[in-house]
Amino acid sequence: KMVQTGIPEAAFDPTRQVGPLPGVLGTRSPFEHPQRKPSLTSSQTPLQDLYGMITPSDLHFERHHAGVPAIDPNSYELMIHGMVDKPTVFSLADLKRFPSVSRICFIECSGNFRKPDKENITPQDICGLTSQSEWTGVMLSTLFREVGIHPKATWFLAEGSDAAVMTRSIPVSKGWEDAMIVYAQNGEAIRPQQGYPARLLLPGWEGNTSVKWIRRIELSDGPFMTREETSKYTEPVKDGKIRQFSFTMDARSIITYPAYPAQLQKGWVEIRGLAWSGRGKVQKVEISTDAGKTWNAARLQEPVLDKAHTYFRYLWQWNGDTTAIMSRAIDETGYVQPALQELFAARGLGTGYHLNPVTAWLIKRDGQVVYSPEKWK
Amino acid sequence: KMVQTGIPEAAFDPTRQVGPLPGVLGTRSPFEHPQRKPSLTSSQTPLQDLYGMITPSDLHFERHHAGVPAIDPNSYELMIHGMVDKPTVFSLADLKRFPSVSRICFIECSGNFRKPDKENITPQDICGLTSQSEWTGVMLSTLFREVGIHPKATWFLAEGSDAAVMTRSIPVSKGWEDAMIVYAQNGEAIRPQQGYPARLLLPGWEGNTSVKWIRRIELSDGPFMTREETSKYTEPVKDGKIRQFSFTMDARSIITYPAYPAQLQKGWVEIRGLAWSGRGKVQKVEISTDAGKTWNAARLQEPVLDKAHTYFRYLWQWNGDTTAIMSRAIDETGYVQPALQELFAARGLGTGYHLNPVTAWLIKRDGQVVYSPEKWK
Amino acid sequence: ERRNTAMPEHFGYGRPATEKEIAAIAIAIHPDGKGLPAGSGTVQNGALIYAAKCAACHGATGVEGPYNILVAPDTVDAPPFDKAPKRIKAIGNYWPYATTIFDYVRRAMPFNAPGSLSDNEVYSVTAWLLYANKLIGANAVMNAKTLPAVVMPARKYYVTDSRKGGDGPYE
Amino acid sequence: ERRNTAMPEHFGYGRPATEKEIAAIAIAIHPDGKGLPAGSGTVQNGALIYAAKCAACHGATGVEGPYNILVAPDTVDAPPFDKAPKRIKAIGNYWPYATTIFDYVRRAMPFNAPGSLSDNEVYSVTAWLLYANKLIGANAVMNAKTLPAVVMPARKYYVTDSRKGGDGPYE
Ligand code: HEC
Ligand code: HEC
Ligand SMILES: [Ca+2]
Ligand SMILES: [Ca+2]
Ligand SMILES: [Ca+2]
Ligand SMILES: [Ca+2]
Ligand SMILES: [Ca+2]
Ligand SMILES: [Ca+2]
Ligand SMILES: [Co+2]
Ligand SMILES: [Co+2]
Repeated sequence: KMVQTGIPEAAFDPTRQVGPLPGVLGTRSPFEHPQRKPSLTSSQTPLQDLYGMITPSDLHFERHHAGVPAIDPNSYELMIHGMVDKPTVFSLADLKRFPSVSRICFIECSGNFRKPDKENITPQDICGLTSQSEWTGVMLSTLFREVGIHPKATWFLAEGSDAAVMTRSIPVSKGWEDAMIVYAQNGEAIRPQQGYPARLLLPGWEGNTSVKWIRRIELSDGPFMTREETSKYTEPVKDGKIRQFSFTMDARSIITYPAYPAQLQKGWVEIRGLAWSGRGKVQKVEISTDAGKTWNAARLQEPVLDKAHTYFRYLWQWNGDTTAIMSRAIDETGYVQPALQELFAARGLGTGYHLNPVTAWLIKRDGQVVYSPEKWK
Repeated sequence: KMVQTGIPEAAFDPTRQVGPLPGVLGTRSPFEHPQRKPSLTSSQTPLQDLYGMITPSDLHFERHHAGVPAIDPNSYELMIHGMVDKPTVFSLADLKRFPSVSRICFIECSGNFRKPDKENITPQDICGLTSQSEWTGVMLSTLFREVGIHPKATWFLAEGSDAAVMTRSIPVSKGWEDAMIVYAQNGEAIRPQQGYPARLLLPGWEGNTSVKWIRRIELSDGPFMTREETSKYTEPVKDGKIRQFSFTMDARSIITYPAYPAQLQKGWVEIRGLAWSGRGKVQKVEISTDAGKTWNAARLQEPVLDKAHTYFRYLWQWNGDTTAIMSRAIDETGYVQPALQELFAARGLGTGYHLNPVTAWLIKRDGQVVYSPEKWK
Repeated sequence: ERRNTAMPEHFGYGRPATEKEIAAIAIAIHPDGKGLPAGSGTVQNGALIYAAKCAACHGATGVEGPYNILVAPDTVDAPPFDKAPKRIKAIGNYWPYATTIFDYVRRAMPFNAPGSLSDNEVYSVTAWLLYANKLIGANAVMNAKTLPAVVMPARKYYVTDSRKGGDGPYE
Repeated sequence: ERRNTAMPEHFGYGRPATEKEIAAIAIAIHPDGKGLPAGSGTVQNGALIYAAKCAACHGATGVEGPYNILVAPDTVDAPPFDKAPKRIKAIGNYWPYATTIFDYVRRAMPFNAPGSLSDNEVYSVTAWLLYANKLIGANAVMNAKTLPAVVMPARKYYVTDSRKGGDGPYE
């Protein structure tokens, strides 16, 4: 079989030498090294190195609780039981026989905000636990109809087959709305790191709820109060309260160019970045190039899709003076992406999830672009 | 650096063993082996193994005339000269500074039809020289404005930096319409096999015109009559004529499931496939499940995009009788995808390019699905 | 002209799940204790199990780490979490249901040998954790009846998400 | 509220292309011969070059392969291509412009050493190909004047694509 030989990093005249012939799999150029930044429990997408709205599958962010399980697709099963008419077990082949749907949407970890503690911090560091794919699978509503859901069933438990056997309780209404069981990512089988051979996909909701490697759905008349929705993925809010079942990811945006570590030249600059909302479509993205004094609308790359990363662009001329640039997203509900202070003012200081603050970048006189903390407010 | 270890094809209980932790790059499951089918000059995309409308970048089809050149992005240049005000040389960095645009569209080789000579032939074999990506780059019109095009310039030559130094003549009108110089594919740098670090992209036009590894654009007042637009990529048509500059890819579709080598069970079947047109949006896809006697509209996966692979689905019940199923695309101009006989009737037998015939699949009594030649007409 | 055939209510894909199969896999515990298995556990046994199988990662008394801190008794004078971002959150002062300890430990701990504890061992180590968090006495016995009866101090603080989007004040 | 700044006519990116640079790279030949370099070539020299550098892949007389057949003289009684799918297409009966031979061979052949022939060598091997395809005599000399003057039999058959899409008859 003809394997695509590595393209040599040659310094010769390419018009004088026949290159490698067609092969079974393409390769990246040896001059390109996009990588995620891994820790023990997660890895961040290199947002500042990407283009457009699709995340290459092998750069999709990870957030696991016990690593990536190795699952044989031929023995994989999904059981749906509990308050149903017919408790049923589906094979992967069964799932693929059902009417299928493809949709492009983002997944974002609820904890996708690392409060910067220094200037030299990239969009990947601040906001890298979000990625976007074209997902293909079967609507959960199709499976709900297949097994018959009891009218009194109001929640379902979703359980993964990793070594954490991770469980989340989900309102049945989301199941009927746009929840899916997906088995394909950007045109091919879903990747092991994103849930192979099948995962739950809850568009617009915190990533943890889109249970990877899903093996079981139990219909019930109440939430199970699992560890991931009590000890974790809850937020202390004002007056000592603790907010639970905060599923939806609020509208957010971040400028990915120019951002650290970019180096600017005076003159024209196209400010670029991504905006998204778990509550539907991005309606508008506004850019400030004067440290938040004035804001102007950016251009959104069509098609603007529901609950999806939307690429924005804003043409600007940098005159060489130091300034701060930033973006804020406004979604179809009219919600405006807040400053970090506004979130702390509304919720107190204890909240660690669902932080979607405006990110500002300081452009120094020498054209260096660094993170700009919110002191300008 | 934590490299994602291969996921073992273990047959153990994944809930009892912590898997590999997050890494710098994701991997395919070891159970998944999608591959292109390479020859000396091209390789075909495994259409029957894909889902949705995006082609994984390393499965994008190839058609090269002298292999894949190894180009250093730091020394890459694009020269635009000839009938222009300011002959100019752009670096890759220069190209990336211009206002950028992302769009999803297909590329299809003009010779993307292999007349089946046997039953056991896959969509990949018949039609695999077409793929779709989200491309990002700069509009050619932006570069045209930058260098200033003479009013009398009506064509431009596009030249690649591979060892064939391949050249095509393109009408300037296409340059002003939707032509692009693209440097990114599905979110990351374009792949070497698709033109790294930059290629011409002529949406909807035969792939050969979207010159890969583009190094030069020469504005002129007539076509250069290069080898690729005289000896090749021309078609004998009726009355001894030879058709030249046949750029646009007419509307086409193909059922990718069920297709060879699928095995059907009686009962419900979702017929699936791809449809596209170089003349704009797919307006409708019709399916016949009775060997072409009657036709019914399939459902198109939204959003339906301009000059893009559009996924279609049609729910059907197979009763076990042998029959032939097929699809035909109708685009926004009202053009209906023809049968092979209709193309030969219109053009004679000598034409080898621009063959976009309806493809039929025979379903045998035992559920085996094979290619069905047009004898049913 | 006929759109493709309308979706049927049932496709007939998949196979019935057997009772046996469901019982083997459906081990999630409800907050009211429904699903808790037979068996029981004591604080003393729990201390032994904890020392042998958990302390290496959570510390001798459940606070030394290196991994998650498990012990943080609720104290009357502790500042509310929204005013004390540094305040440790653990079982005693943050978990709203005692049954969650059983459910989580049985399925996920020890981290390097998930699912290896017997039900009695889980009841015992759960008992010890509740005791270490000053929620039950040293002689308490945890079982399907007594565990759900333990009232966790933080439960009263939990409220369901009220964010609605829109241009109102931030929540 | 102001959309982002309108696009300027010029951004000032890129650098001017020098005359020298353009001359070195812009080697494409126009069908009227514009761009053909100085120099010339004879059928005899072309035969030697062909034998030495091309025959291995295109066959001793340009028809034996294994790669593309280069020789197919146009014959009066040959059926039109639209009625003879098997009929070989090559320089003599299908190429519309002689200049294309020079342009293509200079940039792409020999396949394993593209761009290695001198202009005179390209003129010579072009002369031999034209002779082998019965389009010029054995003593003809090909240069910037004579090459474009060679009238290729197939040129008269070329028409520009007239397909328009729409629901009319197929073309
Ligand atoms: C090899 C290391 C290791 C061992 C041994 C171990 N744990 Fe853990 N434990 C962890 C890690 C890591 C986490 C965090 C998991 C996560 O967040 O996904 C954790 C989390 C927990 C939690 C949840 C804490 C919280 O804040 O949500 C509990 C409770 C727990 N462990 C109890 C135990 C018990 C009981 C044992 C022994 C039976 C045990 N652990 C043994 C590593 C270990
Ligand atoms: C190592 C093999 C090899 C050698 C040596 C070689 N060729 Fe080729 N030639 C090819 C291949 C392969 C093609 C087809 C290239 C393509 O289609 O992209 C080709 C194509 C051609 C064509 C175009 C034919 C057509 O139908 O469009 C011409 C003309 C040609 N060669 C002339 C020559 C000449 C003159 C020489 C010597 C100076 C030569 N070749 C040496 C392999 C070779
Ligand atoms: Ca998550
Ligand atoms: Ca092509
Ligand atoms: Ca079945
Ligand atoms: Ca507001
Ligand atoms: Ca410059
Ligand atoms: Ca018609
Ligand atoms: Co939440
Ligand atoms: Co054509």
